[in-house]
Amino acid sequence: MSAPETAPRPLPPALAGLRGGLRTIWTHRKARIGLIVLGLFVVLAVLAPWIAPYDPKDNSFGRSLAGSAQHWLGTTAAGEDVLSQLIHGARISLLVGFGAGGISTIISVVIGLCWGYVRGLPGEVINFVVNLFLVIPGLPLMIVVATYLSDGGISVIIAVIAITGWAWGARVLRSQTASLRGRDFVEAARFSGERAPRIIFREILPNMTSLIAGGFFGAATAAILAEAGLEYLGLGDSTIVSWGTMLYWAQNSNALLTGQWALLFAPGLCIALLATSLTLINFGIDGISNPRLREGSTGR
Amino acid sequence: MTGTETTTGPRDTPGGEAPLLSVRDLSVVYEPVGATPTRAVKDVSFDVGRGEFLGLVGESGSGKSTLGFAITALARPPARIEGGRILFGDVDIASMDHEQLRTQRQGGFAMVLQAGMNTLNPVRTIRQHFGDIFAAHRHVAPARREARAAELVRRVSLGPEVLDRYPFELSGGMRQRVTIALALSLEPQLMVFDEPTTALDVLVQHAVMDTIRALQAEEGFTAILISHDLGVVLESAHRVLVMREGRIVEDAPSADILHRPQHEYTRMLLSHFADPRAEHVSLPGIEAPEPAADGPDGPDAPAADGPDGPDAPAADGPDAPAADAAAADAPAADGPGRRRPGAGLELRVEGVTKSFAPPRRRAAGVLAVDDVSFTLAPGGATALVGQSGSGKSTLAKMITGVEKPTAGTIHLGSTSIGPLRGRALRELRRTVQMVFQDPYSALNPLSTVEYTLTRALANLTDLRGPALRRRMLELLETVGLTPVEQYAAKLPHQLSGGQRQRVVIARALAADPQVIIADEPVSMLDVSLRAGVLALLRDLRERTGMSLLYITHDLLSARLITDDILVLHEGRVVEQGPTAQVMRHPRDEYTIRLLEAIPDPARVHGA
Amino acid sequence: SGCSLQIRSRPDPTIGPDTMLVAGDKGTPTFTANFNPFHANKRTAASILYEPLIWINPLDGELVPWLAESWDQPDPQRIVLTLREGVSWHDGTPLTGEDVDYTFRMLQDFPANDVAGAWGRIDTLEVDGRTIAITLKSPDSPALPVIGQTVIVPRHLWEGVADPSTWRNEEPVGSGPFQLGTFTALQYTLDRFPGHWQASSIDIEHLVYPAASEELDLVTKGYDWAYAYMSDVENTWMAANDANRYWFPPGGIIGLHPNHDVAPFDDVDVRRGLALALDGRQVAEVAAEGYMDEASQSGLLLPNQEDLLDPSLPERGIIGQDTQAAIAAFEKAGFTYDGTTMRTPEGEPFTFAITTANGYTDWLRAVQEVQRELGAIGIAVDIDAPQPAAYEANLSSGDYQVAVGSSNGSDAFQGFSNLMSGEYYVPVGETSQNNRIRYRSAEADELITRYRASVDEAEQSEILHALQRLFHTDLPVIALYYGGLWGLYNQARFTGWPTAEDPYAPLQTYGSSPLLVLTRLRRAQKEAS
Amino acid sequence: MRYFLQRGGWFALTLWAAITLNFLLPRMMPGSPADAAIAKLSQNGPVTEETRRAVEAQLGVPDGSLIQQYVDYLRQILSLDFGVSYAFYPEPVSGLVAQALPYTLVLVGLVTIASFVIGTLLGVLAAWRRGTWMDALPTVGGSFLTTFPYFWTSLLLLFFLGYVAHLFPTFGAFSATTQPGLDWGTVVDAVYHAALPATTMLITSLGGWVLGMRNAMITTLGEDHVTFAEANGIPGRTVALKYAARNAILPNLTGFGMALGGVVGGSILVEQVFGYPGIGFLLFNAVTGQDYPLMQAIFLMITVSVLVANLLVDILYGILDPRTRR
Ligand SMILES: Nc1ncnc2c1ncn2[C@@H]1O[C@H](COP(=O)(O)OP(=O)(O)OP(=O)(O)O)[C@@H](O)[C@H]1O
Ligand SMILES: Nc1ncnc2c1ncn2[C@@H]1O[C@H](COP(=O)(O)OP(=O)(O)OP(=O)(O)O)[C@@H](O)[C@H]1O
Ligand SMILES: [Mg+2]
Ligand SMILES: [Mg+2]
Repeated sequence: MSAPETAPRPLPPALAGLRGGLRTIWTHRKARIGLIVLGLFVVLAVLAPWIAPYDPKDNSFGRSLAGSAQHWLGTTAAGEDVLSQLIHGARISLLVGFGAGGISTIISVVIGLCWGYVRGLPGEVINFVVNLFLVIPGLPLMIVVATYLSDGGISVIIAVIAITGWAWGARVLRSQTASLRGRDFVEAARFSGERAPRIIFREILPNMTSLIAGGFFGAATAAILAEAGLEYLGLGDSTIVSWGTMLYWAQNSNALLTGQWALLFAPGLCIALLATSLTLINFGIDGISNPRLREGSTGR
Repeated sequence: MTGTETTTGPRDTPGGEAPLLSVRDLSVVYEPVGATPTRAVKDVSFDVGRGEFLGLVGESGSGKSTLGFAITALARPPARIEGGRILFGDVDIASMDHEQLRTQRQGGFAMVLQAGMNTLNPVRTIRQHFGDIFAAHRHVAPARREARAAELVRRVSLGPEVLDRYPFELSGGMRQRVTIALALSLEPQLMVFDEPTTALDVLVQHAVMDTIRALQAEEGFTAILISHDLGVVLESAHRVLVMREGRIVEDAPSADILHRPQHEYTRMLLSHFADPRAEHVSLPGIEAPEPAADGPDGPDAPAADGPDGPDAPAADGPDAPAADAAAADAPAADGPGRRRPGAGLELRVEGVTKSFAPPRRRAAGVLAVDDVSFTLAPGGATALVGQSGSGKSTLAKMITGVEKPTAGTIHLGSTSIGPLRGRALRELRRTVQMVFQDPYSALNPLSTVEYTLTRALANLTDLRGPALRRRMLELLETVGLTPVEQYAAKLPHQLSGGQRQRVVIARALAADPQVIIADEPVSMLDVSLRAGVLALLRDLRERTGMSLLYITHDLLSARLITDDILVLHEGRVVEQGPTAQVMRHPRDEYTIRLLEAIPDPARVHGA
Repeated sequence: SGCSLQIRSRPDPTIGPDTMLVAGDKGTPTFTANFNPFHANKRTAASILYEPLIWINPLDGELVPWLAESWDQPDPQRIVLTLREGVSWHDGTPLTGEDVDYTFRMLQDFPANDVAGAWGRIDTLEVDGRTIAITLKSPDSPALPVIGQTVIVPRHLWEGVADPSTWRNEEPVGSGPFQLGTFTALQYTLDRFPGHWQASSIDIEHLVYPAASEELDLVTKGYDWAYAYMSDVENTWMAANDANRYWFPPGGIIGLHPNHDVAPFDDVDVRRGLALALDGRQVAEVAAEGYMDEASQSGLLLPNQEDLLDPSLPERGIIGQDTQAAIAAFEKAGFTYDGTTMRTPEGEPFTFAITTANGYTDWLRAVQEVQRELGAIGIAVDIDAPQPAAYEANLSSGDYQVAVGSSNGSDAFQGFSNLMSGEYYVPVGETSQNNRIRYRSAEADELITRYRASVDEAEQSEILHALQRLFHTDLPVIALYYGGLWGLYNQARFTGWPTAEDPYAPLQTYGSSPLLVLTRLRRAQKEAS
Repeated sequence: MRYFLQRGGWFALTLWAAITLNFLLPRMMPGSPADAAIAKLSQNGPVTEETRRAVEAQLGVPDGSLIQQYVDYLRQILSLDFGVSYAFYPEPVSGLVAQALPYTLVLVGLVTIASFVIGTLLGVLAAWRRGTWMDALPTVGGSFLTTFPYFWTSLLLLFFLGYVAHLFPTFGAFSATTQPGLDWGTVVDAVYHAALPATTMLITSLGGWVLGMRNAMITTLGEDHVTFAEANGIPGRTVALKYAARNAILPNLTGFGMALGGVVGGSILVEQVFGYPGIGFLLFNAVTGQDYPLMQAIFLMITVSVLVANLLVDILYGILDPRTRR
């Protein structure tokens, strides 16, 4: 379509909605804190090679040193700089959080929306598959899949977490889709000759942005925690530098016994902070999808 | 500013005693987090005397409910009472603490909420609802509670067996009655009814209003009836407050409102009343075809003529003049190859029946449509009327191929619609289109008008590129949304209800359909917007020659734009014939009841 | 470190001076009563409840007479053992040749119990009184330690058992210096067996085995004896108690195991290039925090097996890092090095994957160091770390390029043979537990056959020297550093522990080691009690 | 009737699929049970071919085609005989599970229920007193604690309260010298040992329930029937509990069902850190030891209990929500 441009066009609605959404999140006090913390972590991750004082894998320093001017948080049992590892670890956690969170969100969106839209046997089949994934125990399944795919590095962890983590989201999205499906504009789109995929993804999907965003941040939080758990159990890729592997190595080298405090304390705290920031953002998103949840008091 | 002036200063009430409720300079503001505050009620003052029946009318969003909540001390954040006083008897309700407020609910003021369907706790039986209230106030001795509850439901014309039911086991009308009975159990001095009948069916609405009127007369409580339907209010209330944009613009006895309306807004509201049974029926901007019109085709019906009396408010600018604009622009909108009247296909419905599987185990199946036959001639307009659940929408769905008939056939020209699937069904959309009931939900809130129309055009026509966009703008012009460029870029929430419905109609027109099915296209719109949309529909039919199946429970609008009518009752056609004739001389008892149920202020206050 | 929270051990004051707290059995996390000494999942203490014919020192393979008081190998195909007199079972029944006979018959009938594979070598076995005469299937002098390590079980109690390979033997009756005391799911105890043939040299009354788990526990509970790799042992174990000591002798060689069926690792110049490019000392430093030494390419555990070492090997067989020589070796193999990238003869950058097992942290550290050092001469190494089971499966079936592995133990010949003998060769895809590197060398096979046929110590020693030279020049595996035997002990209550100066046994808490150690330990405060 | 048949049919199908998945999943893992056993043995030195053969013979490592194994497996399930564990050979799987299950049921089960009850009550309170500290504390505090990695919280508690302050035992479910029985001393001992793991699980799971209930409750509080109840002067407590909470709890029941069903799976990380002899620990060992029979039995137990818990919650839902009753 080459329409003659007459007036400056307003933002496409999806973008405008996003901007509006961001503004709403920002006005939410808790969510704002969350955004700021997340932003800090992102900056840390992106600029890690420049911010970090050393290469995180450089093991040429003394072993298990206490904090000092050279090594603020000391060194690991292998002689690596803890601070540098911590800074670089943000990359993995963010990657896993956004990667696995993103993938599982995409899966749950595709499946949840189709599930909510179709009726009859296909719906029952999807219901069955989703139930299966809900019923199969999560962490054990993750462990089995992780052992099965154990030599693929971080991408495998992302895949494992995504595969095991989408079902709940799909279920939530389904009920929302089913209710949107009953709205007239969906029927109207059908009367406009739209086909099912376009109705699902162009008409219904944008109306669930906040729900999906909420699901995404929830999934990202879960993914970050799951990655740390897997790494800690030694079922991940211990060659990478992530907060999870830091804890794994810390535990492995008796950081508590040697007084390598930072080594055990800092990565856990970082995980908690990052996850908290995502949860705080979700407070704001909850407010978008359910205006009643916006801050305020009930007057009681 | 006649209205506001008349309400300043205390006013003598019918009984001559001190007013029961006195509202002074009340302002209420909504302050939602992260959004701009809305002042919903602005400097409102009025008094209500003991035993008075006061009406409160105004269009949607004018602040009626907000006012109702404020005076019953139920305003909750984000609402905030910004200023003014509410005196109940001698007490300022702002000075009451939580517990005082709670205890005075008994024998004080009660409120029956809008959307009465949802005001009952879904997991408690009606008996438990009564029990909770009795336990909260202890104004009925435990031994008498059972009998009192039974008596109360009897007062609202229900049997004692409802006490053991859960809300979902009751129909909407029954629930609304239960709500009223619960409010009554508080033995209040003041009862605020917030649109007690809006969500209900015409016949039920009629019955519930009768109950309220009778109760008020018997119990003598003071009543405030909130409604957007001036007819309903005028039928019941002694005095009427007219509200507009948060202010009270007129405050006068009902008879005065009816006969000597002061404010132009009141006049506008009144102008949208007409009796469908009359010989000549017209509303601002639209006039019913003459009853003598010879045949269903009626292309010779007079076009909308002359200025339309009191105009629609300025807020909905493009709506009101739309009919004229469309009429004036008719030749321009007529592109090449546009069909002329009579060139289309005939829709034949023959012995169609639809039954649904029982919704729950052990329940009986539903016979939604039962052996319905009729013919919609090319260019004709037929109304399908009947109360809620009579099968109107189901019939529409079968005609559009969304549902398949259990028995019988539907033909459009020579095509049988029943067996169509997938691709063929999409093809059908080029000839049969639908205008949806609720313009607020029929448009995707995230799609611009341009997108909505463009998609329909791209899917249903062969137009592409600039031609497509041209046609899109043309459609907007056809439905009177000018300047077209400006409207094309808007999102639904930037449009009024009437404008939205025009977009919905434009979308239905995209494929140049030969049959348009309009399922209650104006029932969700304020009166002020209805006439415009109706005029547009009629006008379009006349210009393009498409046929119109108009589904409604509103007989007046059926009278205005259709030639023929079918009255549906429990899935069966009980009466059928030319619209004007059926309305003026109904034969079936059900049709008569439908006509009776139409609120008619004149009946009470004398014409 | 300036940490105020130094964890100190808190010995349980109720444990008497005659009682030893051993962190010897992990429990996962609780104990199941399984004292069948032939089971892989037996309780650790099963190895001291029952005794072998011959005690083998895991440090250097030295054979010590145990239930067999002496033995003889009249020719390479025959072994004659003489059973000790005066040995009795915990229930008082004397231990006789019949028990030995029963044990071997049982192993023959239930191969699942024949963990060492004795019947893979024995042709016939005759017991006559105290004499056990064994004929081997072929000339096989190294079969002695394999057969000799068999533990003997009492016939009178085992005979009635339907299937000794699935029997859990919950109330064990053995011949060892200790017998089972109490047993709970979280802890069991052993009591001194007064009727033991060495009872006079056993000074400890009770052994307590709690289901310990983590290093934190080891350090805090005040164990007398533990076996664990303890990171930063000086600041943890040693700092927790003034009497805590450690001794980490070598117990095996950790090296790179190239798959000889995969090019270019079939090329000795490539293997030499890899060996020369690596700094074993640095790898040991990184992998074992400097507690272990760089391994000798002789294939021997040094200094344990110093007396077996071929004196002609330069630097005691240690191949130091020599980057120039490494590059030269690669170039000899047709590789090219342009200062940044090592290219194969085909011109491709030389990259390969090293397989290690997930969770073996020291190996992982070692590989990471190897990766760094090879990276310095333009060789890119990928790390492949499947779970241990998958690692084992990959190695057995030859599904790897280069792996980290442990080889060469206390028995020097067995080490060479298991690794290099062509008789174990199977092609990639078939599985074998021996010679997983798929090494084939006529010279090695010839030396191994000759050794088996020899009962002459001097000849055996000469053959071992030749094997060491072959190991050194042909580099079937590239030795990196020694795997340690991580002994931790406390000398406050018991003395006489093995040390580097008196390396009579390693400090393993599992296997037969404790049999010897427990007979040497003395109470420190005998008088006081 | 049709409804029940349909429901039962899907239930059976899901169960069958889960059972089949339980069969396939372990077998998809690379390496065999023997490999896992050898990996464990080889930590004590190189393992020879002879040893491998003995180990394989001992474990009776599955042979026969996959189909044959599958048939055997189904037969085993029908006869509720799960065979002998590989990792704990020759312990029967049923014995191992029976030994571990009580600990997990008591620890994880009680904590899950307590967490749901406390969390839900706090959520009700938070929503009812919205905007006050009674809202902020449980909501923000709860969700902050929820974001802590489980095992990390466990480690910190273990270290400070266990090792540094010596307030709590650091390992296991009872004292080493206790012979587990049903006397008072054992119970006290067990509670003492369960205190730290329980605390960890409680504080890390509470937030979820608080938040879920609070949000549902706030939504319900905005509904008309609550406003109407207030308009009728029904006291706050009744409105909060019988009107708002009663309805708001319904959506949370599904989550509770899942959690309850997951109880038998134990809590791998927590049990691992505290050396708690429950199913989670057992499962972890089963997985790392490629113990097919044990894994299958535990997985089966988990799937069945999740399914059954969901069924129970459906029934409960029916009792609490009259709308679903007919
Ligand atoms: N919770 C709220 N938050 C913000 N604004 C609100 C809220 N409730 C109502 N408003 C706004 O207050 C104004 C008055 O609303 P109110 O519900 O009183 O109208 P009404 O006259 O009852 O309309 P209707 O006939 O549709 O019920 C409207 O503009 C509406 O948008
Ligand atoms: N999909 C369906 N399944 C079962 N019953 C249905 C279904 N759709 C409609 N019905 C039933 O068929 C009857 C007719 O419904 P229909 O929607 O056609 O009524 P209507 O005249 O359009 O009412 P309204 O004025 O409320 O829109 C009703 O009793 C309704 O409950
Ligand atoms: Mg209202
Ligand atoms: Mg309808």
